[in-house]
Amino acid sequence: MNVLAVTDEAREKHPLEDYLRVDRLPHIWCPGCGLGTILGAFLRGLLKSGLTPDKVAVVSGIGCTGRVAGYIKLDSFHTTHGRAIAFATGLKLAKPELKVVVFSGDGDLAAIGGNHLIHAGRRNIDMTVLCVNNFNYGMTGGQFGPTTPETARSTTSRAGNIENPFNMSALAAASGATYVARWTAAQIHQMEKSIIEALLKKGFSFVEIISPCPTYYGRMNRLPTGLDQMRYYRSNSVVRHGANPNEVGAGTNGQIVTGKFIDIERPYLPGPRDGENGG
Amino acid sequence: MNVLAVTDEAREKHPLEDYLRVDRLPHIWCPGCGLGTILGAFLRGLLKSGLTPDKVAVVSGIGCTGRVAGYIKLDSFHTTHGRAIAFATGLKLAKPELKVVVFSGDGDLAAIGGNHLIHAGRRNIDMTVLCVNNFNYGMTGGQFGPTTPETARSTTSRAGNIENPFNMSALAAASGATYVARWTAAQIHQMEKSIIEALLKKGFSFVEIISPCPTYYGRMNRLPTGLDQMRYYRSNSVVRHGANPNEVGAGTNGQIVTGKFIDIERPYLPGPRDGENGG
Amino acid sequence: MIKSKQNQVFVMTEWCKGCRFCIEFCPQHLLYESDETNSKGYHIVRMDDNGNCIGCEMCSMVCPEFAIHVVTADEEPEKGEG
Amino acid sequence: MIKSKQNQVFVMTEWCKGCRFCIEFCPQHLLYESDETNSKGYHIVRMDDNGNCIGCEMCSMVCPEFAIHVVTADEEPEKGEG
Amino acid sequence: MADKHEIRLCGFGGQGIILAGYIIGQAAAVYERVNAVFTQDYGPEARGGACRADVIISEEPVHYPYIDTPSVLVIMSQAAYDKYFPGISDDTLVIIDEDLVTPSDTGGHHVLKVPANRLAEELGRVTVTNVVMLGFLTAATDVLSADAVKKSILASVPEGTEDLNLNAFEKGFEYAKATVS
Amino acid sequence: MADKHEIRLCGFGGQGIILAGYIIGQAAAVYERVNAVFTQDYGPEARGGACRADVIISEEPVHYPYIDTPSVLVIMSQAAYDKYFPGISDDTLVIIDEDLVTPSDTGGHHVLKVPANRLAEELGRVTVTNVVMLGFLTAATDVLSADAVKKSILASVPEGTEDLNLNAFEKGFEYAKATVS
Amino acid sequence: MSDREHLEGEHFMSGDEACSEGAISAGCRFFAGYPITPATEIAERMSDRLPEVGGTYVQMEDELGSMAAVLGASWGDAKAMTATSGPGFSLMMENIGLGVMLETPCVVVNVQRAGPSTGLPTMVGQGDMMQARWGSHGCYSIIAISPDSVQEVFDLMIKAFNLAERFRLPVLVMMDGAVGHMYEKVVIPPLDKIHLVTRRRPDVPPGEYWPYMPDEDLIPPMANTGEGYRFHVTGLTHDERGYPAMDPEAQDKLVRRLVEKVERHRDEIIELEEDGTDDAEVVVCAYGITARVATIAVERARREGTRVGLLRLITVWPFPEDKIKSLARQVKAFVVPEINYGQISLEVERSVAGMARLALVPHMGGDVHNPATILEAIRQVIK
Amino acid sequence: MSDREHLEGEHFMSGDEACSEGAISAGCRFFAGYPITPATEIAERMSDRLPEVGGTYVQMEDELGSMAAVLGASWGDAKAMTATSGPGFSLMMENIGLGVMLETPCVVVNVQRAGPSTGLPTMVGQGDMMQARWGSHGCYSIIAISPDSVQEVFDLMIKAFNLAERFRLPVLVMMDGAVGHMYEKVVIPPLDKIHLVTRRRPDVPPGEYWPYMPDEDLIPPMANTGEGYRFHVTGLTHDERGYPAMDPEAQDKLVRRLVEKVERHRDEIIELEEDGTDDAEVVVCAYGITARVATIAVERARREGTRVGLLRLITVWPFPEDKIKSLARQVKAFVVPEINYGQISLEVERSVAGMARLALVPHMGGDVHNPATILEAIRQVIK
Ligand SMILES: Cc1ncc(C[n+]2csc(CCOP(=O)(O)OP(=O)(O)O)c2C)c(N)n1
Ligand SMILES: Cc1ncc(C[n+]2csc(CCOP(=O)(O)OP(=O)(O)O)c2C)c(N)n1
Ligand code: SF4
Ligand code: SF4
Ligand code: SF4
Ligand code: SF4
Ligand code: SF4
Ligand code: SF4
Ligand SMILES: [Mg+2]
Ligand SMILES: [Mg+2]
Repeated sequence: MNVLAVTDEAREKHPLEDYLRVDRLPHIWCPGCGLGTILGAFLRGLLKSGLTPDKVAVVSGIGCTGRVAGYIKLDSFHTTHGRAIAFATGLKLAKPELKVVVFSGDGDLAAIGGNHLIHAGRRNIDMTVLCVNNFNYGMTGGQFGPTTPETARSTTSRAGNIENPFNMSALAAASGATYVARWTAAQIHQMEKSIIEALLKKGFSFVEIISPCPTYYGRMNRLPTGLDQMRYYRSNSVVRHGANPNEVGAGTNGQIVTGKFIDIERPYLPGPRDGENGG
Repeated sequence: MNVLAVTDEAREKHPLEDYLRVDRLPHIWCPGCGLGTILGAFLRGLLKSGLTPDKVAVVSGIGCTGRVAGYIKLDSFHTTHGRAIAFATGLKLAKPELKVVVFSGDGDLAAIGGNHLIHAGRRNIDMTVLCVNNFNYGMTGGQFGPTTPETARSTTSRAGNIENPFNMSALAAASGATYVARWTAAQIHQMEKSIIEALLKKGFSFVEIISPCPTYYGRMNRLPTGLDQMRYYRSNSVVRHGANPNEVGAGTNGQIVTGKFIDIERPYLPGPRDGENGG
Repeated sequence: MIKSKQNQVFVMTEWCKGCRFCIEFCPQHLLYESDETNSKGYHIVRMDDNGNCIGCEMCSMVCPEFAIHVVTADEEPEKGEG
Repeated sequence: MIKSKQNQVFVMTEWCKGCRFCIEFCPQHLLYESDETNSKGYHIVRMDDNGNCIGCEMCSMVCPEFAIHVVTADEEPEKGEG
Repeated sequence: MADKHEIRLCGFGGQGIILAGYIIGQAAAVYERVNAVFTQDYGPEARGGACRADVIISEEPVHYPYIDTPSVLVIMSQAAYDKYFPGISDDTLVIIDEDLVTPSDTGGHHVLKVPANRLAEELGRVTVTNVVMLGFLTAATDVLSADAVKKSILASVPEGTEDLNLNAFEKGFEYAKATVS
Repeated sequence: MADKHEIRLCGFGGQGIILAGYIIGQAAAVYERVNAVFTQDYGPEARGGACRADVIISEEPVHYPYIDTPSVLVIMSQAAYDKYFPGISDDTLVIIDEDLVTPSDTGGHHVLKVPANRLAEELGRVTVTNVVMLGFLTAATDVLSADAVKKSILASVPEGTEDLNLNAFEKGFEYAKATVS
Repeated sequence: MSDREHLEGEHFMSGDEACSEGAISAGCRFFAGYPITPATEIAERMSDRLPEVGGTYVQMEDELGSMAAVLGASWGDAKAMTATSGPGFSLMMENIGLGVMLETPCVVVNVQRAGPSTGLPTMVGQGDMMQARWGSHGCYSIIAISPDSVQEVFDLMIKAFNLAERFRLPVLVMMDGAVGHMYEKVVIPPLDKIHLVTRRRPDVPPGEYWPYMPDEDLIPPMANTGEGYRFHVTGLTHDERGYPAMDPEAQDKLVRRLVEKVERHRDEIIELEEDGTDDAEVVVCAYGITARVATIAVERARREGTRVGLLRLITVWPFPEDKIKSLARQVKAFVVPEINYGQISLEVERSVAGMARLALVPHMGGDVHNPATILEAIRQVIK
Repeated sequence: MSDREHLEGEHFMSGDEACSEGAISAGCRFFAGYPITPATEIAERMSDRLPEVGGTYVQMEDELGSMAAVLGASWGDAKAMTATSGPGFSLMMENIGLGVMLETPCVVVNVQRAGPSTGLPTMVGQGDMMQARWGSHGCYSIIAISPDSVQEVFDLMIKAFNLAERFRLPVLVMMDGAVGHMYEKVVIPPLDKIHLVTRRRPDVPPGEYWPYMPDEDLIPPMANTGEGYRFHVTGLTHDERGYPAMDPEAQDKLVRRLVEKVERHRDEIIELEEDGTDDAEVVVCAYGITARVATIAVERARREGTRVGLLRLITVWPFPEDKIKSLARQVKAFVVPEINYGQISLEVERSVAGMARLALVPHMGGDVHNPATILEAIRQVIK
């Protein structure tokens, strides 16, 4: 017989509790939003990575995803919309001993923040970027953005999006990222493993995580609950490690190719010598 | 016997004179700068393209290259640093009958303006971007920028650039441009021909033109005169149409692969239907 | 909390938002949405007492609310009180 | 301007900045840097009168200053004065 | 109709509170042609946070658009009850969804109760709870005519849901007629 | 040394005018330990545009850092001559590079001439014209000691060019000694 | 014209929605923007409405691009606008400056939320009022207006476009989140009852056209792109031909004109609302939602026997300093409530020039003032 | 320490160069920037110098990124700065606001050129003075200082870093292009003669540390990243724990403190220079290069027998209104020359509050005032 304990106050400690600002839970994310699931995967990955948590800093921009910084119990920065990577670049260059993680949304990183993304990739700054792609701007109420699939509906494209979307993994790779992977929030184990790899990578690592936003994207595109979206991702994703990211876009009208696409070595900044400067 | 007429006031009319603001010549560019050469190629290409010049608008950002807008006798806009493409996007969408050309520098388009470049490429906005790549920020005195080759010297990298440069043609292609070509300013005829093709392309066309900046880049990198640089480009460039732009970067320490890399069709904005709206 | 030598699954009822992810991802299909609601009106997830929980923690890993977690029999620490 | 039935190459002396591009690019090697300077001190380009200008206009196309251009014999318009 | 009504609807996000407020305001402003201001308040959550809709309806121009003490208070969650009930005056007409709110101590204040949520479920769509409540409110008060509210509903709900919503309105309306003296 | 000198050097970009101004200013401020302010003016061109260097040297603190009427005017291009010559006073000492400037009408004003460009060419490097001019200026005026200027030159020129520059200085210096009474 | 082109009649809508409808009635046919609370609803409605009226909605990658695109569109002959809130407004500043310099008609709406930085995104503020005036580098003048009701949002959008076209500059509509998210009735008049200003066009042939040769009123006619004028415009200091002119004289001429084309037309631009200021001993000066909150305090104070007037600033910039000065000669004191630490009140203070007392009623934002606070300030200031 | 680490001694350098050296002497070890005339030389020298002293120079892709990187670096325990001019300053505004909100010590140098927009890139202006105060959205206070000589640039950079660390905010050094490009002697004292302020650190263990719990002086100690404090900071309105707090009460508490931590320390912050103001009948109030130009006019006026004082603003923000007020009670008039259409003069006008006459001497920029114009204003104002 299993025991299901419905607890409230005198409860068992959740295994991630030391790394969560429990006093801020429940979080503000909608029922069925994938963000909490991804946050969990990050924390588990971090703990398994062997990195010293106190030497890990998390930087977020603005958006539903950007709120992760406020729930993670590490040094964490909730900055301005689009500038997380730039802020993180300064943080990392000034204090190379830190592991700096940027955790933010598709709009934050690819719309307003697109320039910093490509330049950090180009410079191969030693940081990890976790990008939650929910195919829209959740925080402001579900407008389309640069990752919204063509024809998809949103609160500013009620007749269907007429723009061609970015393939974020391909963009990161084209910019120079040395580790690029894509997963859906439904791929619990792979996502976690990939996060570990990204965290341990020296150089610019980028993990795109496709996530349900039932409140807006899902509701407007025939996947009205988070569960619908999770099911969709579960049944439509295939794993193809090493696939050319240019050839495998992501959307909600067909197969989603996931996997580790890129894992190469290139000189990164701050280089080992920079780390020693320590002025 | 040939006749060399040294003229001053009562001179023959230069064939491009109707399209130049002659009252502003001589221009401010340095002796040996490639910008005038490229501007000439653009004007000849424009005239040969068959487009109605009065329906062509040129938009520049800020930089030595950005000054072209002030010498071209067409409707021309000298905007802010980095925003030429965004400005041009508004102009084109509001008045689809115009042919809109963005003519600007590598820093303007790939440093501060990088985000608009990739998003215009993604949307496949029907415009032509002529990007003069002189491997540095000429206007502000020769600092390195995102196209400066690694180890190259500049006024802010006297010990050699430690950053990895962008391959602008590859970036434009990755973003979604449907026409991408690279030439050096020394390839007079090809450059002109490519400009014609780009002007006639429906969709986002991007022509990267590698140009001497003797005053800064050249002087600091062992090619002290414009002529040195022109010679270098002449003798080190090869033409490889259809080459994968990702595989052919550009710099001044080796072969420069030039040619038309991409020429494909994709839906563009404003689409034919948008042009008919005319509200 | 009921002490046991089996795997224990804990639900923070006030955190649960009834998204059903845990229900979907439990390989043993042990979880279900109950009629009970919490103070926000969400239907709280409950567990079928007769199934066989394998302690895989999928429910916990997928839960976006950190509202469910599992203490497997082997990791259950000794405690003074039941 | 000296009228002729041959190709004519015009140089705007005040615009020339002595970059030597035209010299380099002239396939006939007809052009050279003279000792003359213009008011800015640039050495003005000059042409070897004995060479054979083929009217290819490379000099004009490569000139970054719009300081040199070519009127080929066949396009020379009729004009009232020499 | 009295000179001025200050109606507050409160509950949590997703219950249609905001839409209900809008319908009331539109009914007054467009269909009754009196002055109306509708303001809202909600937290950072897109779903499930506390939420409030305030409508002031008045013959006179409404300068100050906020409600200090509501004349009508409609409560659709326990949290909202705890927060807003203490702020009422003796004259406030309080309406609660009895399925969602258990009034702890009303201090002797008379509270109208309607099982709006349940009535909506009976119609097969819990999402029309707000419209059931609107029907109840319309019947239980002299704020607006049923006609105006119905017009406003029709102008506000998605195409294809008109009948459902009118039924919901009627259900609430009838419930009030049957239970409120 | 007089109380205050206002030295203007003018020509076009690329002639080393700015560096010359810097060398004078540094010689005064660091090696003569008097007050000096050096300001510049140039057009939008990176090369070849009009350019001007003004140095004020004074025993007193220099509040107002600009020159209205120079006490010494060094002219290295015709355009600069046309622009700045008219602004001199009777007391202004005018020095021109006679190869680059043809003084049209000096209005009787005595003008010192030096073939700085040619002297530099004799040294094989036209780029040291400015330093030749500095040598001339130093000898022809009582503004600065040769020692201070030489120190300043050594502190300012690229490594490996020290001798060339000192030679250029001497050349100008000697030329002045030989020609200026 | 289809029904959807001009929504004549009575509507119950939010300030944000009325903003969009006002724009469309004003002839706006281009919107470039980037979503931001609490201005997003403007973009959303524009994305629905513009295609219906043959216009273009484009969602740019950020506010930098949005503002630049608006300028481009204006030169493409469209009445063009964007809408944003504080953080986006900050990002637009550089290109608002370009708009001023190129003399580009357009409208920028800022639905103010509480700052600084991300602040309280969903909650009201009025903290960007000085930024509206001074947010871009260099010296220039600007026009900013501030509506206090949903109907007025509609009306002022028409005014904003008219001012923009008339004076050739970006006009700032400084809404606040309270007005933007408030719903009221809007009466949209028939189109032929709406007065629209059209762009002044050159009346000289292309060859003779100088894009910055002003008429007597200091405003130069504006040519269309693509019609053969072959004009050049630049953000550099320029002469009347539009050519860069790198000298202090050109700077003096240009910048003075840019400032004075607004200052000289203050009377034409400035719109105020006065209630009981004639014989007032205290004047409450407010704008936007705060003006409505203040009415309660004013009423109550009057009931207490104080002669209180209300001066509502509809035009905030150029600041109506003459009006304040003339009132200052007459009244004992001014009370200035605003949802910030004190911004417009500084201008009031400057204009009052010691002639009357002044009570600031700052409020940091997130909600509106408690009217009692304003009342208390009225009481104190006349003590 | 190698010779190159601290360039003690006498040097002849430009304002821009002195800016870099001052920063390095102040302990600055991080520079993120993007080139722009006339501030580029600061970046250039920093790119040479920082590697010599074990610091980091990074050239970002734009000014948005530069400002964000500076904030990040400051949280990474570096004294950090950027330098720009008008257009870049406009782009930095959003993240200057974040710096204010996160209470992040850093220094932003603006070498002002003539605007608006691209304006006259190589030529002097003082047109960003109000933008320094009001350029970011929302309400906050800022510190801005303005040097008038190359030596003072050096000195004020040290002061700027000290103020930034002391008050935990971005300190703005509002140079002008004239001072930036002017060369003068700089005496760099030995390092041990330079007073440096270091960041106040928490004296509580990590578990008890609240990043925004202020000390009595309203300034909260600042923890280092990577040392186990596990703090959270956000640009949202927040409580003392750094947690988002979406309510007007938190807003009131936070924003008031952000403003008042500066205002309350005005006496500690404000630095002025007075010459002959004691018995003056006219005071010329100026800053930066204009203060030096004004000295000539002042001298000449004195020679004409007028009792003229010069008040030089070294600190521009917070504005020294008390000083102005006390002078206003004594003098007949103020003369305010500045290289803009009138910015700081508005603050002077406000502070004077009608107690004295005021003559603005605006100058649009590109060059400095003709001293005769200032002299004439002095003559007129006392007529
Ligand atoms: C400068 C600026 N512009 C706009 C906004 C409004 N805004 C907040 S979050 C957001 C988009 C969020 O989208 P994304 O990054 O995909 O995050 P999500 O909410 O989808 O997780 C926008 C536009 C802002 N805060 N700042
Ligand atoms: C916002 C802003 N930042 C910086 C500058 C200064 N600036 C002018 S041009 C330029 C770079 C020019 O480089 P590029 O685009 O490559 O043109 P080039 O001069 O090399 O042709 C910079 C940094 C500016 N004008 N505006
Ligand atoms: S709006 Fe979308 S992304 Fe944001 S919390 Fe809700 S479901 Fe998640
Ligand atoms: S600085 Fe370089 S790019 Fe600019 S004009 Fe001179 S040579 Fe050309
Ligand atoms: S631990 Fe695994 S088997 Fe047990 S309830 Fe959770 S998901 Fe089901
Ligand atoms: S996954 Fe979590 S929030 Fe969702 S139903 Fe299960 S316990 Fe509740
Ligand atoms: S036209 Fe051709 S051949 Fe003749 S001078 Fe020019 S380049 Fe030489
Ligand atoms: S190419 Fe033109 S500028 Fe260069 S030398 Fe020849 S004529 Fe002169
Ligand atoms: Mg998103
Ligand atoms: Mg360049």
